[in-house]
Amino acid sequence: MSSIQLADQIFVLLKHWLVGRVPVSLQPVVGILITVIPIICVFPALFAITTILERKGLGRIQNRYGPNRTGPFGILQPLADGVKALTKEDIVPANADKVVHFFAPVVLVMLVFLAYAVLPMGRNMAAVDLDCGVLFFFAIGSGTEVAVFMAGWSSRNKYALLGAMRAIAQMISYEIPLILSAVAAIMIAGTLNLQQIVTQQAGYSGIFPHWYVFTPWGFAAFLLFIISATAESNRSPFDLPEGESEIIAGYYIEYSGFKFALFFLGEYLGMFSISAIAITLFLGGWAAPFSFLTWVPSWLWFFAKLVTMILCFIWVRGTLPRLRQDQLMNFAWKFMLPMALVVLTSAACWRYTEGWQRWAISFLVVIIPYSWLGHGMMSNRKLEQRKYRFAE
Amino acid sequence: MNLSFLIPAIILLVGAAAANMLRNLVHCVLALTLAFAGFALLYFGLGAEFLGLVQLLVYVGAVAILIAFTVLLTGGGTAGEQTVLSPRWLQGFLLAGAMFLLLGYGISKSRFTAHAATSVRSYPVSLIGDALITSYALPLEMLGVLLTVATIGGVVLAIREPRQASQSVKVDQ
Amino acid sequence: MTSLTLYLLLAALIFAAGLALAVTRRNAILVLAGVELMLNAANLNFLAFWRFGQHPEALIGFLFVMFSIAIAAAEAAIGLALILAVFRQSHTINIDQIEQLKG
Amino acid sequence: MHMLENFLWLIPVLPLLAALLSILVGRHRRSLAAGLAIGAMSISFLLSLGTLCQLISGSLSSWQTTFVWFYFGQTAVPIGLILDPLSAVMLTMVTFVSLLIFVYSVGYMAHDARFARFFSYLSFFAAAMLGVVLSNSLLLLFVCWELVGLASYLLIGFWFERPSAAAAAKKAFLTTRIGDVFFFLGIVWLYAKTGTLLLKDGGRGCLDGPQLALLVSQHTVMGLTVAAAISLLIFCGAAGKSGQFPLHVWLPDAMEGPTPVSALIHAATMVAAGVYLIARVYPLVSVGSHSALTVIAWVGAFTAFFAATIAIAQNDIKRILAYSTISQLGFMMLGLATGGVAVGMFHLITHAFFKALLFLGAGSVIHGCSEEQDIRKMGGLRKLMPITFVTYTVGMLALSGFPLVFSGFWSKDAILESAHGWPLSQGPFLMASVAAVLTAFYMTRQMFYVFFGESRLPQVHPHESPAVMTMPLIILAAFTVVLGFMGTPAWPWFQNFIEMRQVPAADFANFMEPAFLGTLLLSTLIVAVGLGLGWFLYGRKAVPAMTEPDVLDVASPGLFRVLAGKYFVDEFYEATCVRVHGLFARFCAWLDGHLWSNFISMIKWDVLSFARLSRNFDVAVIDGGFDSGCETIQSGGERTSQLQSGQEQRYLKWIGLALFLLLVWLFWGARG
Repeated sequence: MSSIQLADQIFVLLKHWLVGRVPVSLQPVVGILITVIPIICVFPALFAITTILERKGLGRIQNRYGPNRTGPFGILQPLADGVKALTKEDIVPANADKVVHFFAPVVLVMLVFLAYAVLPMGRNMAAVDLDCGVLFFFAIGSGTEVAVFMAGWSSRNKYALLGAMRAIAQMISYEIPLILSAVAAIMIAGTLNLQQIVTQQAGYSGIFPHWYVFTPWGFAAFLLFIISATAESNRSPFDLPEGESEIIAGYYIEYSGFKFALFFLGEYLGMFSISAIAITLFLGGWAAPFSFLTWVPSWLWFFAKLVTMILCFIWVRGTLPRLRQDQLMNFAWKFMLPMALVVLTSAACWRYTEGWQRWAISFLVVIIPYSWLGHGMMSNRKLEQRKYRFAE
Repeated sequence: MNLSFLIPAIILLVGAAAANMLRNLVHCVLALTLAFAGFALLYFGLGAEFLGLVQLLVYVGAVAILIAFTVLLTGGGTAGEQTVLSPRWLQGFLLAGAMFLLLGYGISKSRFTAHAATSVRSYPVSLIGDALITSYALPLEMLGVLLTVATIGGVVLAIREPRQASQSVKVDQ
Repeated sequence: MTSLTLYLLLAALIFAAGLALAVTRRNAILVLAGVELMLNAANLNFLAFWRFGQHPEALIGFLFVMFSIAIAAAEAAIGLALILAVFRQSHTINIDQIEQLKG
Repeated sequence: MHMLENFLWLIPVLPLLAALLSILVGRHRRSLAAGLAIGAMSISFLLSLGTLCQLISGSLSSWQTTFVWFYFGQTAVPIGLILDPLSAVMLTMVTFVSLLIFVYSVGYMAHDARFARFFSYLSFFAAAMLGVVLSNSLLLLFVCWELVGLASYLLIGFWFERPSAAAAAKKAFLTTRIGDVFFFLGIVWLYAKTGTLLLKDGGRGCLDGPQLALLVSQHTVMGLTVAAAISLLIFCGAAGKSGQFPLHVWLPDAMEGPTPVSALIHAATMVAAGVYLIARVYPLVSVGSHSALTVIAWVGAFTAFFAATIAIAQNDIKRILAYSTISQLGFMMLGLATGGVAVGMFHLITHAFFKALLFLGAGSVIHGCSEEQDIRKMGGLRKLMPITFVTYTVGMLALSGFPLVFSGFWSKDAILESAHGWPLSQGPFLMASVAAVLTAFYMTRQMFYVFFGESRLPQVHPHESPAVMTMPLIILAAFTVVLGFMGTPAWPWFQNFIEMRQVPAADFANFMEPAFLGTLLLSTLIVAVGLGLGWFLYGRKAVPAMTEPDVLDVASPGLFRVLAGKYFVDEFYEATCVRVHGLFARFCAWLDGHLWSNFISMIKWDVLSFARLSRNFDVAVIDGGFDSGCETIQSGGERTSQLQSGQEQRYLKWIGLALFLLLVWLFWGARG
């Protein structure tokens, strides 16, 4: 095997080697463990890194430093947070529903980790190669709402319940555009199996890869996907449920200590998994961005794209203001849903036309409704200089 | 009695029993969600993974949350049920028991020419896609229409009457 | 005890549980839940017969359950919306008190 | 001149027209009404006189015309007019006497309120009488006959406010109707046998030869020939109208009418109609061996004798004359039966004149004595009413048959002679002669009561009637004298004229003929006896006062009371027919009241009970059943509605149970 393939398949080979050393009766179990344990280790580590990256990034965006006391440049800040979370007293409200209160974070984290089973992190480095991988991911994703509900309701706190309700409403509303934009990619790829979707995008024309994002409908679908992804994981512009300024901390207000940390972990892991799906559907999964860079190992590309996506999230969080609940809902049902349908039609046009008409038609099919919808949305808003109101 | 049947069955039974027994409404709903998840696992066991996922997506994801929301909206969250053991309960269980015994008797007596589940391997999703688009196209379209109508109906029913407010206003003038 | 009868027995049991839930509970929502349970038990039966029937590849049972789930979802949505409307109108969902529709 | 026959129909129509016009004219145009009536009558008189002259001059023997009155189905009903010596004589007599009476009644009725109506009735009566005289068909004759009856009813009951007048009118009408019914039966029988009602129709008429032969050949009940039977029936009609024995009761009561009416109807014309009828159908009556004439003769004779005896005991001036009329009609019937048409007709004509004279005289007496009719209250009027006295005595002498000078003597003598010569029996001759004696007697009695002796009128001063009344009296008196000479045995012109034979030259030698001489002497003897008897009883002493009984009453009270009571014929009728009729009426009333009412009430009861039955059935069965049916349905509905309690869980339980049972049935039922 060439050195490139070796580098590419290093983890797979490692696993086979380890499984080989185990007695046959245990081999299936050991095989499963070997695939599960790295996932459980790698992504929480990535979580730790993103917390520091996020705080430093936000600081830099807000023209300040960010945490730099713990270790050089604040690198040990996650460690500090971890210790804080573990050592803090785990307070449970008096009349909270003990059982449900305890199980809420457990269910959440379990579901989120479960979502990682289908993600193709590298060439044949997916934990489970399901025939309907995408559907699996979305099914598990929709499970998280139950966990959020359990958390919100069990803490018997008005704000917690309100936050949970808002979060669930938002997640359900954005689930539809999310799935529909994914459906566009699946329709073109022709399969629900993530590995095959990646292989569909493997080809290069010239130096440019055949990623779906570079197609008119693909780019629109990617944007829709990313926007609904941020909403789905309650981040940045859509982080109303746990908006500190309005309702303190949303549904995990009554959690403290380790359970609080779990919620955080769950949230970030959700972000990572949804951006991973975005990568596989639109950014060619573990494929190299340029034809001459294929020598770099596939998993490396996967993680590179993942980090860039995370940086974008942080960047978006730093810049965009928070949306009001009704604006949020309107945006979902009155803009995202129609646009998703439009993207579907343009993908259909793309699928059944050839050559240059393909590009022209799908481009027009996307742009015209977009401008019309956009114009429609904006017409009834009077855009004028922002007026500042100061308390007298 | 392979494992893939036993675990989901247990989850299912626990969920169903809890739904019947628990007094607190939300607990019942959560038990119900568990039961739906149990069904999904059973479907995986039966090799219909696509349906399992659909079950998860539809029931666990949407219906459970819907039921939870309705419970909260109708103030069920706090009020506890009265004591479970009441003549109504007894009648219900007698009926259910009789029904189960009868069905059980029927099932056990009937002889199925069961084909050994040759390969539990699930069928490729594309096969399902083909079947849906070709021979079951009409049901699919009708399903689409049904779901649209259901959505609109749900909205009409549940919407808080802004119109009424406006109507009352009109009346007052 | 072939696994088919196991599945059928389990479905029957769950059906009975659903029936009990629907009949005993005083809250309208749980009655609906009971109905959902019964529906799912029926779906399980379909799938069991599909899997252990002669022609699993024909996907008849499979698709039947597919449509059944979709319809059940629509039914649940509408049912709950109705319950909400009833609650808003008569401020109670205790099924014994909602009896205007009588002879 | 000979054109007159074309205007024959004008004679009856003119008075009829006058009658109608005077009614329309109205009550207040009195002179116009009288003028109309008299004018019309005078024209008819002139016309009839013209026809008489035509007949006398021989240019026309007899003439008839027929025209169709109406059709029923295909059969036509022909009627016709006839002009022959018989009808011509009657025409002139009727028109002349009516004319005189019209003039007389202008004076007599001057004070009456309904003057115009009186004259219209009179002219209507005249028209009807002329219709009877002229008609050639029995049907037309019968129609006019009825109109005459109606006119007599109207005139008798002219003062209808007096109950007695109204009753008399009804009585007259009813008794004549009884006769008319038999008359009608005869007509119908005749029509049935001969097929036609025309009298003389050139051989086909019922009086012509072949038909008569047919009628005689057939026999009916009691051996009578059909002709005899029919003629007897016709005689009954004549008897009714002419007041013969059984049906004479109405004539005396008819005196209730005004005197001109009595004069016209009950002296001259109407009563003569019966005799004229028999004369008209004489061929039918006289055909065959023992024909109807024997019956007529006996009835006539008996009536003459019967009426004469009653007249003796009457105290009312008009009733005496009425009974005398009845007896004279009896004489006419006897004359017809024994001597043929000419004898009867001659007495009829002469009687018409002197009886009209007597009635008008009585009228002027009554008019003078201010409506007093009882002769016992009169007396001594010869000085106060000289003209009336003279004319009245002329009439009296003519009636009683004073020889040679007066017409009554010649006509009555002819009858006595023919009665004497009647082969069958001398009975009628004897009765007739006794009646003649009585006639003379009661007339002289009346003369002495009314005109001689002292006036018994207490405070009334009678005065002579005005000229308009006395002038007709004088004319009539003249005619009663003159008419006698046209029928004497010496120069029997009238008899030949009636039988249309050539009139021989006058020959006074006939008087000496043994046959004639005997009866002439006999009748003069009769008159002398009657007058003497009357003078002897009433002439010598002053007539007794109002209160004393009559001389005859003194002589034989029983007989006198019987005669005064008119042989109680009215009472007899009252007792028999009227009572029977009353009984029959009451029986019918009883029948209707009890039998029918019970029957009807029975029916009513049935219907009611049936109605009640059906109502009960309806209520009990149908309503009951229906209601109970609804009841069960409703209660069943109520019970089942409980099932729908609105509680879903209960429904679920029921459904579960049903499912359970179904499954049970499925598993065990099917195979069990």
